[in-house]
Amino acid sequence: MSTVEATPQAGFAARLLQAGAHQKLLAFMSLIILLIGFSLASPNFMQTSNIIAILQATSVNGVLAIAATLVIITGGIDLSVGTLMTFCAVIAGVVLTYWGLPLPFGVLAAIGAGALCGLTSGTFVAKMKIPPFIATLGMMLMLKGLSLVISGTRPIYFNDTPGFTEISRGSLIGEVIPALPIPNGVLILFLVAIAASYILGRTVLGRYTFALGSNEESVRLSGVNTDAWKMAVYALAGGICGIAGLLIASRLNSAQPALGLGYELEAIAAVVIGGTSLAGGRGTILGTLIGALIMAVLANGLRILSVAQEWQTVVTGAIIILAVYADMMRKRRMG
Amino acid sequence: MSTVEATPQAGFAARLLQAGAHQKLLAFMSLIILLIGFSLASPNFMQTSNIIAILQATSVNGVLAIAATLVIITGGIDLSVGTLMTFCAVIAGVVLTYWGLPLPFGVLAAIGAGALCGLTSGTFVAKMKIPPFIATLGMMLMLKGLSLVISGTRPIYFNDTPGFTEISRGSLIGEVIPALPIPNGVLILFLVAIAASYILGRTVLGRYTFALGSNEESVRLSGVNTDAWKMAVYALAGGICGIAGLLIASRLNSAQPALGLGYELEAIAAVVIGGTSLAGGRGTILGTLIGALIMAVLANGLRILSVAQEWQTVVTGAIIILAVYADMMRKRRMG
Amino acid sequence: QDKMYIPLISKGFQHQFWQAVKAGADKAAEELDVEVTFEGPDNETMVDRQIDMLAAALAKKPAALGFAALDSQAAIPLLKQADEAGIPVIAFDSGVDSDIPKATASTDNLAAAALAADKMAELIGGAGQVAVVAHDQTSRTGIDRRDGFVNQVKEKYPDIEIVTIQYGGGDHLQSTEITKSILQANPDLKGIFGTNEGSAIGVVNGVREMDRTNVVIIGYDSGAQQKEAIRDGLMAGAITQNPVGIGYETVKAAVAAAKGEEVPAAIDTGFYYYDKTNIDDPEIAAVLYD
Amino acid sequence: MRGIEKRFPGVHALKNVRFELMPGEVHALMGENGAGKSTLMKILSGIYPKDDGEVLVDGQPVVIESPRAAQDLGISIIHQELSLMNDLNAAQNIFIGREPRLRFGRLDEAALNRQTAEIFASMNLKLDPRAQVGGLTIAKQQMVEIAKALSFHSRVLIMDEPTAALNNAEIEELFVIIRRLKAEGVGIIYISHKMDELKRIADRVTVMRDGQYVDTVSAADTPVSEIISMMVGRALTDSAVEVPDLDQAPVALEVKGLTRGREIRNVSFSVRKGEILGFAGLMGAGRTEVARAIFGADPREAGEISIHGAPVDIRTPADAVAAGIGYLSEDRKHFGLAVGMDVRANVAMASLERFTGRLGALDEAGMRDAARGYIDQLAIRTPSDRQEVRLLSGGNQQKVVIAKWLLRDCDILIFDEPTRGIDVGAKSEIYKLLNGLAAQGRAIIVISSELPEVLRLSHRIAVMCEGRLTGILPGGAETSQEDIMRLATERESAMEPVGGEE
Ligand SMILES: Nc1ncnc2c1ncn2[C@@H]1O[C@H](COP(=O)(O)OP(=O)(O)OP(=O)(O)O)[C@@H](O)[C@H]1O
Ligand SMILES: Nc1ncnc2c1ncn2[C@@H]1O[C@H](COP(=O)(O)OP(=O)(O)OP(=O)(O)O)[C@@H](O)[C@H]1O
Ligand SMILES: [Mg+2]
Ligand SMILES: [Mg+2]
Repeated sequence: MSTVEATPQAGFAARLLQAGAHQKLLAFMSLIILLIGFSLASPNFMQTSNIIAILQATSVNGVLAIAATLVIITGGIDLSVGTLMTFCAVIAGVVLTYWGLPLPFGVLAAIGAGALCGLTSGTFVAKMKIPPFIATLGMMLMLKGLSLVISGTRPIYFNDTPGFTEISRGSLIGEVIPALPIPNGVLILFLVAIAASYILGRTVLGRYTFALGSNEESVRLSGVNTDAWKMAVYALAGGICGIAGLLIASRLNSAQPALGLGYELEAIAAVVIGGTSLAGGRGTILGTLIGALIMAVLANGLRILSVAQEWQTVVTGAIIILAVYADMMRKRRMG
Repeated sequence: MSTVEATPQAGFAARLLQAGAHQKLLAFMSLIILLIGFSLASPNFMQTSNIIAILQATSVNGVLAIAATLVIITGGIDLSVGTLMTFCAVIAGVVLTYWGLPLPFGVLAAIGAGALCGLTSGTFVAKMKIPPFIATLGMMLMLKGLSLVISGTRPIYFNDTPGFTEISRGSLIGEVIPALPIPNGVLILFLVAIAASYILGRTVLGRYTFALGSNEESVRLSGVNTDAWKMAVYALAGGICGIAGLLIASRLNSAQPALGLGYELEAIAAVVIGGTSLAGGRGTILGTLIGALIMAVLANGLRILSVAQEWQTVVTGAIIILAVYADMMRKRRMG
Repeated sequence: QDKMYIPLISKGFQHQFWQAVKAGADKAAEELDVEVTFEGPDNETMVDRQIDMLAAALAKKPAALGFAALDSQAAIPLLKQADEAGIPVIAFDSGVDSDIPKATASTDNLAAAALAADKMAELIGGAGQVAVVAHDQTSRTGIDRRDGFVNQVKEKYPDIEIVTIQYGGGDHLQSTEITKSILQANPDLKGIFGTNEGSAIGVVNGVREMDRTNVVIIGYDSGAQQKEAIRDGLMAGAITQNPVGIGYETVKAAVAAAKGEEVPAAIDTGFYYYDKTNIDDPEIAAVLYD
Repeated sequence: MRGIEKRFPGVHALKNVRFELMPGEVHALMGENGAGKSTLMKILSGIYPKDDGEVLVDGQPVVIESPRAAQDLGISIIHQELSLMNDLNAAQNIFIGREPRLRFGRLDEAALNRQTAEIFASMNLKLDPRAQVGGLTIAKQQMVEIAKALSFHSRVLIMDEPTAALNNAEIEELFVIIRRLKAEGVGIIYISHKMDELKRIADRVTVMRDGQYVDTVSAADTPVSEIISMMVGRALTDSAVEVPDLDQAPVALEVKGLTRGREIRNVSFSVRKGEILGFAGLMGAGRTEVARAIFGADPREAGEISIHGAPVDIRTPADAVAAGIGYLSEDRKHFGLAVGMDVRANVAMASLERFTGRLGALDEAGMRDAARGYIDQLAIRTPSDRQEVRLLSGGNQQKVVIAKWLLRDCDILIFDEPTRGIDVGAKSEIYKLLNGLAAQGRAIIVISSELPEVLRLSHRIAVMCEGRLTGILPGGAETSQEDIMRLATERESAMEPVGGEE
């Protein structure tokens, strides 16, 4: 979306990287600095098992942040990502455990429920003209309540669904390359990221996502059915939250109905640290991934260093501000 | 800020009401409908003691929402209001209980600390150009941590400060008119509201608050030191959070350092239900008050009806969306 | 690092109860000359955050590990990992559904809440309306304390009616507002049970603000305000666990297990009911905290 | 269009208006600011619903309830206020809603860029289809907007002040395009405040006044003065510039060696008290950049600024205003007005401290009187001083900005395109006003892309090209348009021309 001059021949991955190298250098630098800093401070940090733990800790927030990125690029915001994730996990629990249907149904139900709820938020925003902040705040509360209602305020366990925990805990990569036991959850995060990048950069939906955030009125005056496209973006984001729901449920081997509140702020923080503007119109998935990694590295590193928990919070707050400030400075210097 | 043509002779209160009657009719209607509905549903609802309970339940969130309103009108957002409130309460605790200074010092310290933190957020936003969402998210985390650090992760009790609980629990009005035992906390809420209304409607600071939200660059090019004014608005909002800190500490007779997270969303919801636009440039304190009352009435009424808690959440979410939708409809009908 | 390192992953961190557990752990750490860290998520719903904390703790290659599971199942893969790495795990506060933990230092919340129900029945004369202000709808402790109380009433006191159960998240202010609404809705209410410190203090505040001091309040845990309310007679009494003891015993068992010594599988740290009459007994005072 | 009625709250914008367009005709729509031209066109293009009346296409009544419906009827519009998506590139903007697609909703970016390049080539516009629109100058954005309208290949093309931001060369280019479209049988509705364009391009002229239809006349057979008097309801006289003798007047503003990157290169000049210094140049010559750098709106790398002989350090607009400089931006919507606020607040925006009492209380009555004074003086068409500025017509918005700076009462005033989008009647008012301000001893800089305007106003004329000041010419009859153009195109030979100047 920038001034990057990619030739049409250049492969997609190259383009992704190039766009990244150009725009995200600094968020990336913040990440590298954190990694180096923590490695020097503790020998326990830079170890395969810990790196994998960090990646796994990134997976859920990363997927949520990708969903949030889409909505934010349209100039909106989605506060319901956290509770929607939980709601989808509960739906999967109902389908798999209460009804005892096979795994694929649970997966479809979770993603479908997410897309449907996203569509509902999108309808509130596009058709009823409710500001996204409020529409998704209301949605967040409704879903929080509904998760408890549907689950009967109890966690739903997936003990009867063989293979469910493999969704996030197993390692397909590890089976092929035993030295690299990257959990499937992380793999799914990257697949979602690639798919979202592709949609944003190469499809009509992506084009309208940016256009809506840039100047919705002018898109509408160009004869585009902006409402429909906006609803599609929210639905897509909701579907992605459904995937996050499956990831977390599989990781915990249970759908925890009270979880999810507060996750929205963390997701949005990752998005903004990654350089996406809350004003809409610009943003990248790669940046969001880096943002989510920064947050996960920070949390993990501070724990490894046994920093007192209250200070962990203080430092996290400060680093979020610093990371975004550094990004601002870079952008200003580049004009 | 509207097209109301008030003669300069018209009193301030009349103007306030007039502006309200004009702009806030519908938020007000939602409130009335809720009140009537709950009165019909339960005989226990419409009783003096319960009305006072509702008002008192509004006081803390109302004051926070007023602080949030100021920042939102500049086109920003303040996610730190909740933890800043807690931080100020802790500061008051340190001054009054740990250092044993007399009451006025505690009050000044709390409000001063709030203003200072607000100024810091304002500096992040105005000088360092960090988006308000991120600046105040970072601030929210830092203050959350610092409250724990300063208090030593223990509540601080105000048992040694005579009169401290009177700040919010006593009733000056009740002493004069025994039939109307309105607690001081509610009185303070209304005083803060009137002061904030006055500042917004009648002073330079207020004028720039709206102007910043309307078109900051054009204000800057008019030769206005926009950065300084923006910082002033954040500082004012911070000071008001300090007042909220005193209110909650006095009500709980203690500074609870872990409290405050989640209060920001409730405050922002009240602001938006009250008709203030998150895009900045427009908003009223009266609307915010009504918004805060709607939230408090809703919570109280649903509890009185013993609605299951999970359903309370669902209904609250739905009503927030409905209230804002009704407001949208009215605005659209009025052109 | 020559000192033995033992991380404790708890269910919470900011609340007084957990701070008291931490105090006990720190005390044991000093006595036994080991290094202890204490960490827990912001609230008891954040199951996955606790898992991340557990993962980070394991990365530090501890000698042993203390763990208060928010949800046992979710933690099993990591606990297995600890087991395989030869890191003994001591469960505390509530048990873990697994044979991995070498020992469990906990309170029987169900029995403790049942005791609260007995005391409530005694104080209101075995009949009338009561309400519960609980701290959490889904966490283990929240469920156990609620159910312990409710089931005991149902089984033993047919004349007592539980009119409502509401949840204030342990937030003092929210619990206050909830209490006021409950009192408003139930003019004949005789008693309220608050299931943790924040809830209990909220109940006390609400009753005071509504000026309904004839309502019998039974609390849970301690803390300066709760102790004061009991001394003032505003609160009839409260259940206390022995959080300092839980922390202390956990670390002690962890050190023993790390040294390869035998540890008892169940360490019951006990619970007590205290009121105006016994609050200053040395035995009670020892388990109370501010 | 027949019997068209449109009411806004407080404004009866269109009263029984009719309008008729033949294929292959250029039909100019003229009228003062706020006459209702844009409103009528927005109804035709499906943006506003009409309150009454009917629209006929090929003799058949049609309903145009959305922009899409207008497009389907072959009607497209170039808006007066730019409405582009700044974060997208030029090609993406032009084809928004009509992107060439592959299967499964995938975009065919190559085709998109190719088709855009073709349109640009047909317009003789040298612009990269992949240039991000937000980074373009207003003039180039306007060209993108024109390209977008052309890409529809419509039967009816509405151009609402397409030349307001263009210079002469670009206007020529646009006229070539218009003539070509005309030959293809496209009907063109042309709105402009530049009277000289009428004779050159229009076939017929319809005049509106106060939301009412006045008359339709042949452009060739009707003298401009008659059209003007139809527009304003009276005859206007215009006088030539009288250059006062200012050799003895003290220097008010002196700029030495102002430099920033490629945009401003070592610009030095001075303005005396009572002098009007015109700034001429082609699009992108750097005049706006110079003004903004002097005003402190953008940082400068080098250069000294002295006011009344004393050097001043201007870092922010606040410094500049404190030093007595006022700057009226060329982009009123983004840099001139808080459009969501009312006229009164906008007029007072730069002078609030004057209306501030003790404890920061504002003097509403004082602001009201000031605002009403300027509403009368500048004939700002608004129902009241409490009307939100966004609801005013483009030209009236511009007058509000002028009022803001008049109220501020600066010694040195920089006007960047002060008459952009302003009708002839108001234009001559503004000329009188500038002359009056100069006569009061103020130093005035006027940046304008209309050479007749520069010649009409300036006591001296500074000409810029590619960031350099290429010369300062005397004002009055001694200088011709050709003299200015020569300096404006005095390029460094090593450089390739950048814009669409040829
Ligand atoms: N959305 C609106 N709400 C209220 N009034 C409006 C609105 N749009 C236009 N008006 C009013 O309608 C009248 C006609 O405006 P319009 O924009 O059509 O004028 P115009 O002839 O295009 O003027 P200009 O040459 O200045 O662009 C003006 O008085 C304007 O203030
Ligand atoms: N498309 C472009 N890409 C990069 N730089 C540009 C572009 N257009 C203009 N510039 C730069 O901006 C500088 C000044 O443009 P500016 O708009 O200030 O000129 P101006 O003389 O005020 O023209 P205008 O008549 O359009 O207002 C130019 O010197 C040029 O370096
Ligand atoms: Mg117009
Ligand atoms: Mg310019």
